[in-house]
Amino acid sequence: MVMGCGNKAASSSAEGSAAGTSASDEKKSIGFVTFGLGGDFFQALADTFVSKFEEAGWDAQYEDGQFDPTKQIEAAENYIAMDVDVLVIWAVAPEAMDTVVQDAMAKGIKVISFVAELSDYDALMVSDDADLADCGAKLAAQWIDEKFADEDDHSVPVAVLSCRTAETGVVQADELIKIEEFSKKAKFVTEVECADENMATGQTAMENLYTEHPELKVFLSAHSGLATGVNNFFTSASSPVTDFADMGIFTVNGDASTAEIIKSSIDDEAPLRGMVLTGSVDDTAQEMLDVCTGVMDGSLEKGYVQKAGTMFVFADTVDEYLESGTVTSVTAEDFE
Amino acid sequence: MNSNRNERKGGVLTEVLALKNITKDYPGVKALDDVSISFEEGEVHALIGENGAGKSTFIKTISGAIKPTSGTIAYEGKEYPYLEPKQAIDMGIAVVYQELIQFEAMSVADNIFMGVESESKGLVVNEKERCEKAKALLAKFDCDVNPATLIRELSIANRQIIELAKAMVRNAKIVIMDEPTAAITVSEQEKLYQVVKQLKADGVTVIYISHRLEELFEICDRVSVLRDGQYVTTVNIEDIDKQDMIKYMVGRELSNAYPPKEPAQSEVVLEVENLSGNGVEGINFQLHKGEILGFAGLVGAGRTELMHLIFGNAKKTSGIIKVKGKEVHLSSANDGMKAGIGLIPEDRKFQGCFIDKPIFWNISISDIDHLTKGGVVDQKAEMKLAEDYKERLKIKTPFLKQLTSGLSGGNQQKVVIAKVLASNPDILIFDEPTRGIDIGARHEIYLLMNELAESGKSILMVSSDMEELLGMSERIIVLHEGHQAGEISKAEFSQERVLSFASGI
Amino acid sequence: MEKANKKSIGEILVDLSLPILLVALVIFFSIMTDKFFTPLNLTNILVQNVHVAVCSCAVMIIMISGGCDLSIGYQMSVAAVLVCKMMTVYGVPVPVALLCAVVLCSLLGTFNGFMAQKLKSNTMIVTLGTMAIFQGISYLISESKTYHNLPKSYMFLGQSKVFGVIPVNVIIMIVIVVIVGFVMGKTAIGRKVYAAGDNPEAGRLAGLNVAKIKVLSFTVAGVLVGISAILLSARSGSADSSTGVGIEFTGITACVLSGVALKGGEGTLWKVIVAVFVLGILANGMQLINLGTYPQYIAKGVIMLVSLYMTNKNSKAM
Amino acid sequence: MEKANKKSIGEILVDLSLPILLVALVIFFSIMTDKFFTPLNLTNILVQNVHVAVCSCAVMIIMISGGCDLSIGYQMSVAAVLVCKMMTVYGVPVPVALLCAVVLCSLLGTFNGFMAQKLKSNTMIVTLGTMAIFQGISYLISESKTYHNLPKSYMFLGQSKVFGVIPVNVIIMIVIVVIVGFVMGKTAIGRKVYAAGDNPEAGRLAGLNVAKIKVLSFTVAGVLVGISAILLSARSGSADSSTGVGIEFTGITACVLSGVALKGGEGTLWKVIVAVFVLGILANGMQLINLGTYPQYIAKGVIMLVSLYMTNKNSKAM
Ligand SMILES: Nc1ncnc2c1ncn2[C@@H]1O[C@H](COP(=O)(O)OP(=O)(O)OP(=O)(O)O)[C@@H](O)[C@H]1O
Ligand SMILES: Nc1ncnc2c1ncn2[C@@H]1O[C@H](COP(=O)(O)OP(=O)(O)OP(=O)(O)O)[C@@H](O)[C@H]1O
Ligand SMILES: [Mg+2]
Ligand SMILES: [Mg+2]
Repeated sequence: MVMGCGNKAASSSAEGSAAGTSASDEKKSIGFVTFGLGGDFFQALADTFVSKFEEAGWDAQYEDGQFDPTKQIEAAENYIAMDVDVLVIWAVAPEAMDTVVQDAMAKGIKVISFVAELSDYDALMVSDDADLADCGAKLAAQWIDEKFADEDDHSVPVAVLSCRTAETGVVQADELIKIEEFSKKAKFVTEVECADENMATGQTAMENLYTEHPELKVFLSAHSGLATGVNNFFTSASSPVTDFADMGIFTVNGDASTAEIIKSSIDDEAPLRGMVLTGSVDDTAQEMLDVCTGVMDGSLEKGYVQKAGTMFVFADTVDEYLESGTVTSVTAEDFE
Repeated sequence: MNSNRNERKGGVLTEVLALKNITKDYPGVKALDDVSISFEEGEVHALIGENGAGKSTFIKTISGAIKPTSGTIAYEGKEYPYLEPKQAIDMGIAVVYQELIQFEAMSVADNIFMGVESESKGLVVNEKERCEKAKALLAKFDCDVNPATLIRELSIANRQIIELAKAMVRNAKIVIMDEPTAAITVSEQEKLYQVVKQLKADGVTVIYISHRLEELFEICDRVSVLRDGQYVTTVNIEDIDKQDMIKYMVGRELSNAYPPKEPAQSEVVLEVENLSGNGVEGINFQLHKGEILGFAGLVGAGRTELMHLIFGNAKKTSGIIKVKGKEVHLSSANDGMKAGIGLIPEDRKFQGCFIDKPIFWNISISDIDHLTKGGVVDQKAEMKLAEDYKERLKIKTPFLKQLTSGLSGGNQQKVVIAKVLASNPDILIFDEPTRGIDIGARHEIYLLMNELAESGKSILMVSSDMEELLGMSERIIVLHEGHQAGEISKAEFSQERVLSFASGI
Repeated sequence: MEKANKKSIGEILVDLSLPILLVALVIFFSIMTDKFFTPLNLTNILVQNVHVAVCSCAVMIIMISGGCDLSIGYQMSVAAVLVCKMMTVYGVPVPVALLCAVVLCSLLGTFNGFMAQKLKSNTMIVTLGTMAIFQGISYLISESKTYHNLPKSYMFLGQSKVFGVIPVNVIIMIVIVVIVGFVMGKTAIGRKVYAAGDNPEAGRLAGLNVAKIKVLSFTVAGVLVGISAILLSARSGSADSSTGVGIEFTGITACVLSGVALKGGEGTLWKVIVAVFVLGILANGMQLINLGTYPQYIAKGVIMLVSLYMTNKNSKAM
Repeated sequence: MEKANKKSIGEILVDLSLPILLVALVIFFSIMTDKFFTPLNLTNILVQNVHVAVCSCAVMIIMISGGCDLSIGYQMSVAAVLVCKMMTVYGVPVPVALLCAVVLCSLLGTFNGFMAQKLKSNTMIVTLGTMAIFQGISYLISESKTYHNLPKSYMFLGQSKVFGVIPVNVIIMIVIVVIVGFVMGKTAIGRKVYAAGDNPEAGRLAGLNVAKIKVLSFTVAGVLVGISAILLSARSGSADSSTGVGIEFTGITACVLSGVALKGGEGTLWKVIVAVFVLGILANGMQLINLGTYPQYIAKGVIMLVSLYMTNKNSKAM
């Protein structure tokens, strides 16, 4: 590879593959560099990943990426040192991983690029950030257009709460603020930039936003923490709004506790009405296992792309999600 | 050891406190070596000895500030291996420490009353009552500092007085004073003597440490002498004279206290014209080559302020400073050093030395640029310099890599002097140079000052020790509340004259 | 000498620099947007900073005693998730849960103070260590979950208003601030905390049990941190492991801006509270005038420097 | 007399406590997993901590001079994104870019030092303010983008190996550590930095230009931070606004664990470097033995407390 380290690369790649073959009789090992932990979804995915692979006879472990590219590189390097067979990376900044990915491949380690697309990979399990936000906007648009069918075009005020301190946040916020393109009725009013993705931040931002724009009906966010904060604002005892029938909050990447709120929104007890996710935790982990097995036994070509499904959790599907952890009844096609 | 004698004499009826076979080891030094001294009720018992003899260590043992390595403390018949500060306080022991260990950011009243049980009984602090009490206490020393002032805004002298007031407030049975007169002037000293006499009349035992031997004759009943951490003797004050005291302390006789000095040359090295700023106003004087010019004044007269102004460490508002005929504009101490001026500050702990650094380090720092080879510190040259000053100033230490904080007060002062001398300035400012220095070492410093003057350096000396000022200076300038009250030439020297100028009469 | 008692105009101005800054910000934002100076928004500003103010009291006490606690944020996090988990998952009654939060935090605080004494170390670095420990504990308890659906009576503390106007949590804050202000400013024990921070050696020689005072300061601060955790989680009606994290920085910033000395022994509560609201108004106002995130950082930094300049104008260089 | 010059066994043990801890960790992890004590992994540990070590040198210099810089992480961030943007977007040649990074950081550092002097304020709080400013600037430059596809010659600094064995960045680190160690330990200017930090007042009266020395310390530290930013971005082959953020905490932790005094005037470089690698080995080893994330936090905190205990065993209580 470009940055190959001369003869060293060749020799170590030989070592690597030797280790790989000898290991193939024994347990195969896999390391997962997560995006970050903290948040039910990330954590559940990491845990399910380990249990799925261990069931299938792998040696599996994950390491917290801490939302930090440097930390992710170090975690990946350590996996290379541990001689894992497969490395799964969900990169915070995919480009930052270039070198370490090349290193890993030079040593014969298979690299699975998860969600964020690395520059090189043996297999890619993609769910495009922008796509996901797109789906979120569509889910919101559908609700708006149904709910406010009788209103004038572009008359329903919508706000976006963003956190632009990471690239994903920027990409997704840019997608969400295009809500008027998806919905005939929606009118984009303002975007609030938050310093982080925490609930408390979302609530504070919403309090301030409300003094300025009490007319807002719909709120979009790419961060479930912020969305939950907005929901907390409206459901609190001191809330200026008590009737949520014509209000909606939509988010990207929530978890089971978010789904609980969505369930209560059916009776208009809360305004948080929907979220979109990249597949269920269980399915995703299963898909990972399939892809990894395929890559190892050579049944999948290098460069294989697995499109991750998008789950839509809202009034119609929330029960399904809460029971099975997945949503199959509604897919992206339904929103085309 | 002659502890029997003590017991025979003091044990008759009223021994209150006895330290028995106290030993205190520090790394490399035996600060106290099997010392036994007993104290009687209502006596004023002086403790004397050279710098580093172990006086402060001894009294710290009594107050619980340190734990002795071995030995016992007998108080009212009970024996203790060591005391905790709280325990000592509860027993009625109050201490004025040599170093001012105070709450810098708190008020005078807080400092005086901190930890006093009767004051903290109620939930709420009665600020007004406290201030009044504090005022009354301070009045005993003729000190009119507002009790609400923060300690860090006070001069060293006033801080010393606050410490004295603090010792008074607890109605202690034993009051220990470690060099209480080192930083205050004659008039406060008189007040202090009165206070000590009053305490004595009330049956309080006073343990008094001082290097000013004269004052002992005025107030003390007995004197115990320490030398090199060992007990030498205890005598009644009537049975001893100053020469004997020195002999006990130093182990030999000292010649004339103030050595003679060649008169100054006519060349003027420093000229100050109408200088104002930093709390002083309209100062005029000339300093000649080889001269020792004294500055007198009461506490707060602004002598220290004037010195800092001349040194460049404070901003002048008007006036001219000329060094060797050329006007200089000093905006920092750095400029002052460059102009050939060196300052030995009065406050050694905060301004004088780097207390947590080794001795050699302190001595070399002001001349560090000249101790290098191509920017790299020449350690041999550095150690040699330090060794030289250790010899010259008789700094008492086992090794030069010792931290300065482990030195006795007087020896720390010597390190500060060495530090300034090392930068080899032409004009030296000595602000309270002998504060806390024993009589032997004092003599060495006087000799050193004369030697410096005779070698062509000029000296400005600020001192609150009247005798020293009269003995060493060739002229004295007296300040009063920031103004120049008068100038006295050697021929007219007398304590009365200085005092009358100083008090503005 | 009585003159020394009266302050010069310069000193008074320096003393009042924070209130002046606060008023300046209020005027500035009122001019910039008519949404700022409205009852609703002013209430918002109050409510948003209740837990910060309570926490800053804790930070101040610790700093005055000569310490510095970097683990406060994760103490809050541990308390918030533990209590909310207890109430929602195990159905523990609200009063018990409240008590638990306070007791737990006071224990964590005591642990910090005690370790600092035992390890003979600077509290800042000790709490950097315990912070990591508390962080781990918080995540172990919460399993990265968010706890919602807290009991109504719990949320009452953070959300309801007396007479429909004055938020309950604001009242709680005021009560706490008054008590802390009184204890630190007027009582003997408060004075001892200042003394222990100012010069521990002098304190020891004056017969104070300095070690005990220092540990106790951490304990009391822990109680306040616990209350702060309750107020915050009750306001949002939920808690996760990010609850409260980073609040110690806001607290330390407010304290230092208001002149609490990092080396201990100095600090005035009302100034700390004003500083909290300077920071709070700044954050609120910047959103209202719709400043982007990035310029917000810069503006905040500049305001901090300006405030330092105003506070220290007359003091000596360090 | 000379005997006192020799250190007692207790003191030597305390002096060596960090190396002992380091060896203990190495032994522990080597027993736990055979993947730990391999050339590849040991190289990893070195390479992963190169930028931390260089940064810790900067932190140490500032702390010895009596300051504390919380903005170092964002200085790195600004430098990294600016330089990478210059190279990738504007095609600026690599040497120019390198120079820019170093000059920029030294300017930012100088700004910090200068502000602290001008505002007569504690450096910690001043840099808390400038940190926010730098943060804003970094995001304004990067617009939250990641810059990659850096020139080969730039990445060479962070990724290539001499003779195929010794990483270039490790060599750079060693050179820097040696230089800094030499300057601080052996030269007059180093001595002055210690003096300025130990007792600024006494330093001033001894004729040192304390203000200049303090500002200069920040400038020099800035140079190191710039180099650190280069090393980090060259290693990852990319930069975004999170590059380097939070590193000051690791640096401060390493410094304080190794006994650099928070009040200034004390510190030994080799101990700081050992402390950096203690933290580095801990992080690496815990992943290798597959310790869960949350137990990792706890373990890190506990190790920090243990190390404090070992370092301060013989010292006086504070
Ligand atoms: N903390 C310490 N560490 C090491 N040595 C110490 C320490 N304190 C005192 N010493 C040593 O103990 C000896 C006695 O010191 P001490 O302060 O008692 O002398 P002193 O009689 O009070 O002198 P002075 O008149 O100068 O105040 C000195 O040699 C000093 O160096
Ligand atoms: N740090 C300070 N802050 C405020 N006032 C001060 C400070 N230092 C000194 N002063 C005041 O300045 C005046 C003169 O100072 P100082 O007492 O040091 O003069 P001095 O003649 O050198 O007396 P001495 O050396 O005997 O203490 C006094 O009124 C004192 O209270
Ligand atoms: Mg002494
Ligand atoms: Mg003076």
